[in-house]
Amino acid sequence: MTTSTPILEVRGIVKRYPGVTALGGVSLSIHSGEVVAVIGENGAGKSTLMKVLGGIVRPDEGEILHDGKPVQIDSVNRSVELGIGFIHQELNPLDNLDVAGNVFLGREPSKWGLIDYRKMHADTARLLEQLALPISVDTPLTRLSLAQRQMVEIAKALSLNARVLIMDEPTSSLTLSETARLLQVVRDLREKGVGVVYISHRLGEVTEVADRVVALKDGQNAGALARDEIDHDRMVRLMVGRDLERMTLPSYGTSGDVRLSVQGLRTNRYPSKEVSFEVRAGEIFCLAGLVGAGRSEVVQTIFGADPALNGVISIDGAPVRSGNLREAIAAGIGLVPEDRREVGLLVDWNIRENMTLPNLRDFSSKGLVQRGAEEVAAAAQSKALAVKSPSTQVRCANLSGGNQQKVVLGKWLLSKPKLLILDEPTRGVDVGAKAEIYEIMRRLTNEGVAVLMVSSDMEEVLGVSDRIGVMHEGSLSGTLTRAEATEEKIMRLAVGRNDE
Amino acid sequence: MKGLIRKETGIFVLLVVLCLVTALKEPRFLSAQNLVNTSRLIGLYGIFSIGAGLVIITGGIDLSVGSMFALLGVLLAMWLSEKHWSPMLAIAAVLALGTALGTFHAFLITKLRMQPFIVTLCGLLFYRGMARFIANDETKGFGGAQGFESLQKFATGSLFGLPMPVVILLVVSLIMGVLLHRSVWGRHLFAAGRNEEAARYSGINTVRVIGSTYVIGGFLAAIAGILIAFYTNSISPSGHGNFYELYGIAAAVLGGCSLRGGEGSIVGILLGTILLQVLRNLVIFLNIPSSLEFAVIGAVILIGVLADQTLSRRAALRRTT
Amino acid sequence: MKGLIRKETGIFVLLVVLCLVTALKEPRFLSAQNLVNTSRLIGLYGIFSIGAGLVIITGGIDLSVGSMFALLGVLLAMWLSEKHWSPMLAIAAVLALGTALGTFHAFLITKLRMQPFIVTLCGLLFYRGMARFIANDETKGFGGAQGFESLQKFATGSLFGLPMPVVILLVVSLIMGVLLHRSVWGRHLFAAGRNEEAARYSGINTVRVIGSTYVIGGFLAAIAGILIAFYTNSISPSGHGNFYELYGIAAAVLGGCSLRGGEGSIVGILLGTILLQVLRNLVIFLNIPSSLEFAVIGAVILIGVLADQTLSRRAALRRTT
Amino acid sequence: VGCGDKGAATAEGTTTGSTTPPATTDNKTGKTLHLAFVTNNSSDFWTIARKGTEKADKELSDVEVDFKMPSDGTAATQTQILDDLVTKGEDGIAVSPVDPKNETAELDKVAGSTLVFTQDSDAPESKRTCYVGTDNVAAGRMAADEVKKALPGGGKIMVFVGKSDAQNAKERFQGLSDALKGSNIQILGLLTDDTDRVRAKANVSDTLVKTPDVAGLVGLWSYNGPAILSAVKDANKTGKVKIIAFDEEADTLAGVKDGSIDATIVQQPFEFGYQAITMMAKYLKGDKSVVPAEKKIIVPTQAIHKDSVEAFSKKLAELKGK
Ligand SMILES: Nc1ncnc2c1ncn2[C@@H]1O[C@H](COP(=O)(O)OP(=O)(O)OP(=O)(O)O)[C@@H](O)[C@H]1O
Ligand SMILES: Nc1ncnc2c1ncn2[C@@H]1O[C@H](COP(=O)(O)OP(=O)(O)OP(=O)(O)O)[C@@H](O)[C@H]1O
Ligand SMILES: O[C@@H]1[C@@H](O)[C@H](O)OC[C@H]1O
Ligand SMILES: [Mg+2]
Ligand SMILES: [Mg+2]
Repeated sequence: MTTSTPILEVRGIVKRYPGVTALGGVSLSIHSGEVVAVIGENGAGKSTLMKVLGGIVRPDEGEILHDGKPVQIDSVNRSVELGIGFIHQELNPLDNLDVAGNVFLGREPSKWGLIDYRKMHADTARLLEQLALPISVDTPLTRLSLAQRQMVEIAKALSLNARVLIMDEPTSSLTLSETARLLQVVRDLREKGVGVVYISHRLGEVTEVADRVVALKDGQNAGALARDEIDHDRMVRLMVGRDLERMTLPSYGTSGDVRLSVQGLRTNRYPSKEVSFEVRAGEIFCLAGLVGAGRSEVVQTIFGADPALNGVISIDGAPVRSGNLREAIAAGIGLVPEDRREVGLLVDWNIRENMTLPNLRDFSSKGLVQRGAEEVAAAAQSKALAVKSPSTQVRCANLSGGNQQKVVLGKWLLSKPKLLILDEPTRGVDVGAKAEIYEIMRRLTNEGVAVLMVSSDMEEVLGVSDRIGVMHEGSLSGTLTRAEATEEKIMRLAVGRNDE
Repeated sequence: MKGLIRKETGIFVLLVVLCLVTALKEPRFLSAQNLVNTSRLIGLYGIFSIGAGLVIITGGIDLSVGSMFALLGVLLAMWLSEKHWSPMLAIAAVLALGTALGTFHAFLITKLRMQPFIVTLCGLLFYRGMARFIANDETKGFGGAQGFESLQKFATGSLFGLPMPVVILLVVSLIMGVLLHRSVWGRHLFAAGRNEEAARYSGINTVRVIGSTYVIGGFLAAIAGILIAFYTNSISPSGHGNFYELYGIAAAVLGGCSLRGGEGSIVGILLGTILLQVLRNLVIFLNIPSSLEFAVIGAVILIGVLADQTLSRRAALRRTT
Repeated sequence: MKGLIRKETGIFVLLVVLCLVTALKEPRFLSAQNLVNTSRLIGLYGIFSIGAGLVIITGGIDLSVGSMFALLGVLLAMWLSEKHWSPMLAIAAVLALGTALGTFHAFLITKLRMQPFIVTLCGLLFYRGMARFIANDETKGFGGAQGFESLQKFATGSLFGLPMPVVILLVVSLIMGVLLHRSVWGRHLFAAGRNEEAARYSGINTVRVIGSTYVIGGFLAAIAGILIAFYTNSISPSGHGNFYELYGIAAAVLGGCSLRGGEGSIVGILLGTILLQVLRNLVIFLNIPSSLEFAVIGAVILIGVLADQTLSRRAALRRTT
Repeated sequence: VGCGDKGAATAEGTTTGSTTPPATTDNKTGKTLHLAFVTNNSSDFWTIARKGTEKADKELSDVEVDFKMPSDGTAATQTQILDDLVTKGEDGIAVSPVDPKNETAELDKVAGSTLVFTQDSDAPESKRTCYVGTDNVAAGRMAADEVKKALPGGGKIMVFVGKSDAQNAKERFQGLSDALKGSNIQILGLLTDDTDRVRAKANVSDTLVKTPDVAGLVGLWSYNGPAILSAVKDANKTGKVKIIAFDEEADTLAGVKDGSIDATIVQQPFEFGYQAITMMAKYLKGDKSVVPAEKKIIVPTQAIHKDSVEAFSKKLAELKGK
């Protein structure tokens, strides 16, 4: 164990919000050249603690020591001065700037107040190369997928040359190979003596990279694990307070009738490629692939959010008009999108209002909303999903990431779809909740619903799907049943090698 | 929701204080006659301010109402006094035209995806020009003309002691209040105004919802336009309704509608309208020189909003700590 | 960046077409004298439109410039013609006052977190009222007064054949262009305008960046105010500058500044200003009746923006397929 | 008959000026004269003036008239229009300056390249060649006389106008208050409405409530008459409060006819238009005698009462060509 003075140490941090104590006296220390993983259920207070270090949230009580000396971190700038870099859980990249502009935002290299574009571009290019991100530095952000944006955010944090780097769920929308690359970056940083705080709900990664694990529960320290104590079950026990079984679902043997059929679908993103597949009632079909393979594009097109260039989408044999969301919804399709803050939720609205939005008419009579009925349904749904919040009147912006995800899910469950599309359904969701979500998926399929899932989490892909379609650059490079599937096979297909 | 109620309390208190101060200095301020006069104006302005507010809740803006008043007013006067149309027909035509113009804005904004500011700015310019052209730059009015006295009486008269514009405003507020705050349409409107993409992903027909506010705005502008025309009794195409779009927007914003969309209430818009009219009225009753009228209105609004904000922030702080 | 250039191409083409058509019908449109006249107006309007544009890029709005022109103009005239201040002092005082008013707006908006619309609406009302009060509702001007002929000559004169307002506009555009598109400040401005919170999380002092645009806006309004005062030579406190805020905003929006913030360019604002002035000028040269002036301007803008949008959307489609 | 004969000498009280007979001499060179008529805003008043210019235009085959109205009534817009007209190559411009004192420099500049007449409002210090129009101070005095006649026992009056900083408003108010000085009539104040007719009417309504003993209401701009009348009617005070208006809006004339308005002071905008154009044409063709020595042609104003309104309306309808 390290005995030197930690670079950063917090003691007894308390942060209260109306009705919630997000942090109830948490302590944490970070040493040079160490990767500390902070784990905990959704809403445990991980992000809040990090925001305290980042100068975004001011604690009500507690002290912060920097190199052993007490400091106040009252602004983002102060935090940066202290050598703290931060990758936020909920990304807020500026889509009116390009990649380099985002990476160096707030710290543009300059001469006489004018931006030194040459240096900025060169430095950005270097970082992108380090992350093996094949995009050019002047790509407008609007043209990047969520995952690519996350990589840009990581590049930004790296450019800080921080002494302490906080990564709040950096891999939540990354696939295996990007994750592997990121973990390599983390190891390199550790070599260089950087202290890294690593927050993730993917416990596999944590096992791989962490030197120490600190668990939070309900805003309190719930225990710690040293390097050689770290394993999946111990972590789960610290977080949840009891044992949980591994999250795999029994594969569903028999399949029902074809629920969704996609024939010759061409999307805007990959206009020259066609995709065809079917999902049966009672089946969980998963689209796997690398970042940017076009999975989200395909499911958004099925949902009608984007128009298809070509192809036929039908539900129970009846074709659905392309590019028309409402018709898709009327045909029984629901989508839990990957970008929950932008399109999944109205983050300023409360849980009740969000959950009932798609099918408000079911809670209304003569065009007028029956608030009572609405409340009953929303409350029941949040209870069923174990959303952690005092009531359904809480603004979704004030919920932790995982709980927000449950609200989006609840919103579509309330509208009883025939085909539920889940794009990264457990992004940022804790182990306990993941298990619950998988249960729900299985319950749905047992009721005859078809589930189409996009996932970048290999454990999830292998543990939950009945069949797996792997995409590579806009086309399906292969389909595997659960029994056939292995990590290697999926990866081979994902990079476009189909050598059966 | 709580935020909204608090917002409205602030402006309500400001209003009460202003009225008390003025009434103390000049009791005639509260005379029946003045209440009738002022409430008539509140009726006229309130009707189109509600339209302005609805559009603002969608995150849009409507700059065209002032010019629409000129165009509709000129046409109404010409149809009635020069072409001698039947009052029913003329009114129906004005209402239809107002609604059609609103629908046209809705089409450009939601279907062709033009910016509301540009579309309605062009409306502001175009309708004003058309009004002047059609009227050949002459003032049109209802002067000594005949055949529509009962319509005129209706528009300028009273019902149960309430001036007709107030009666109409009450009806409009009631309907729009229920629609906005209780109906599915209203909920969808707030959703589309707050985050159009997210609303669309929830299956809301954002085109129809957002578009509908411009249509309603056009219809309400037509009603207000008719009442204002009969109130002034004459319509100078170049000046009639100038700046009214700003009054409507100001009433809505004062009443808590956010220009970023997704926020606002009918009660708030009404209070905003009342505040603006009371301020105008009070300048005269307090013997403030005409030249200072605007300065007083500007200063009171600023101080009022500031005080309101400070108070409510304090209250919020007290709640959290 | 590419998007911006496309946006500007559209309005540029529209401009060229309009000029060609007009010049063909009436060659005097391209006469040196007309170019000088029109460019002088472009100079006057361009200067404050840049201020309007900067504020819009932060997601704000400035409704107060028109009234500021009245207040500053009245004061300038009184200081020079009635109080006989030295021209230097008077100019310095006007510039300082304009900047101070801008700073006051900035303070209310960024520190007290009031809505830009409300703050500057109150400014619109208050400054107009102050102008009328100070001038005692009398028109002020530089009439036959003496002692500042050289200043007057400077403001209304030319440099290398270019009217002074154009020279100043060029200088302002150059400086603001570099600042907005090349400097760190400009970058932070775009960031704060698009997403204030994200900008703050990146360590940008959003209060200072956003506030600075109102300060610059106030300063530019003061410059424009001085030039406009000398251009009209007469300042009627109740009418001077009416609606100018709308011209500034319209120029910026036409030139591609989005009212949602985070988008815009100096070149665009300049093109927007030029378009508005050329339209006004062309109405006279094409012998279009006065009454149709607004209708023509409105229609051309609408059609132009629509065509531009349709074309660029087609181009975008072609690129992806 | 040259207009000069009429000249500044025309006394107050003359009946409506007869239109000057058409100029008979056609331009021998055959070159068309481009003449412009620029107003100070876009009110109705000017549509009557326009008929005058049109009449002149029709009569003179070699003259083409351009009629321009600065819609917002500001000096800025007017300056732009003047500059544009000069560039366009107008041979003569008759303008009603928004702000004569301060537009003098601009007028001088314009006069450097083309013939300039002022009409409706004069700019005596400028290099304009001649003024054709009303004496607004005298018109104000005329209104004062009417007030005195209507209120022999004296009383309080309120005055209404669009913008009190407009030249004609200033002069009329000045004439009115000068003439009432020392009389038993007290002016309570001057309320402005920025040409918004809703506010114009609200101002009157408010006044009637606030000062119930107000005895007279004077409207200085054309629409103030109808606004006053309609507010007074609403308050059921028709006849109890005396009204003096300006100009010839339809409602005003109707009010005079039924006795609810005591008098309205009218100008002769038709003459402004007709005379300005014909005289500029003559002047440009070499007949400098049209301009009198005083360089001023005062077109008289007239007070219209119940007894004269019928005839006046008929005349007006003829002029407007209806
Ligand atoms: N601004 C806020 N206002 C009110 N409550 C808040 C606010 N921010 C966080 N909370 C509450 O504080 C608690 C801790 O949230 P936090 O975001 O730190 O959780 P987390 O551990 O990061 O969870 P996740 O794994 O889901 O990201 C939650 O109950 C959340 O609802
Ligand atoms: N080059 C691009 N131009 C425009 N939009 C893009 C581009 N790349 C990605 N996007 C957008 O990002 C979204 C996700 O893209 P895509 O479907 O390719 O990702 P994916 O395979 O789901 O992988 P991931 O979401 O993990 O990146 C799509 O909606 C698409 O519109
Ligand atoms: O100058 C004009 C004035 O004489 C008349 O009374 O009203 C209209 C004005 O434009
Ligand atoms: Mg978190
Ligand atoms: Mg995806």
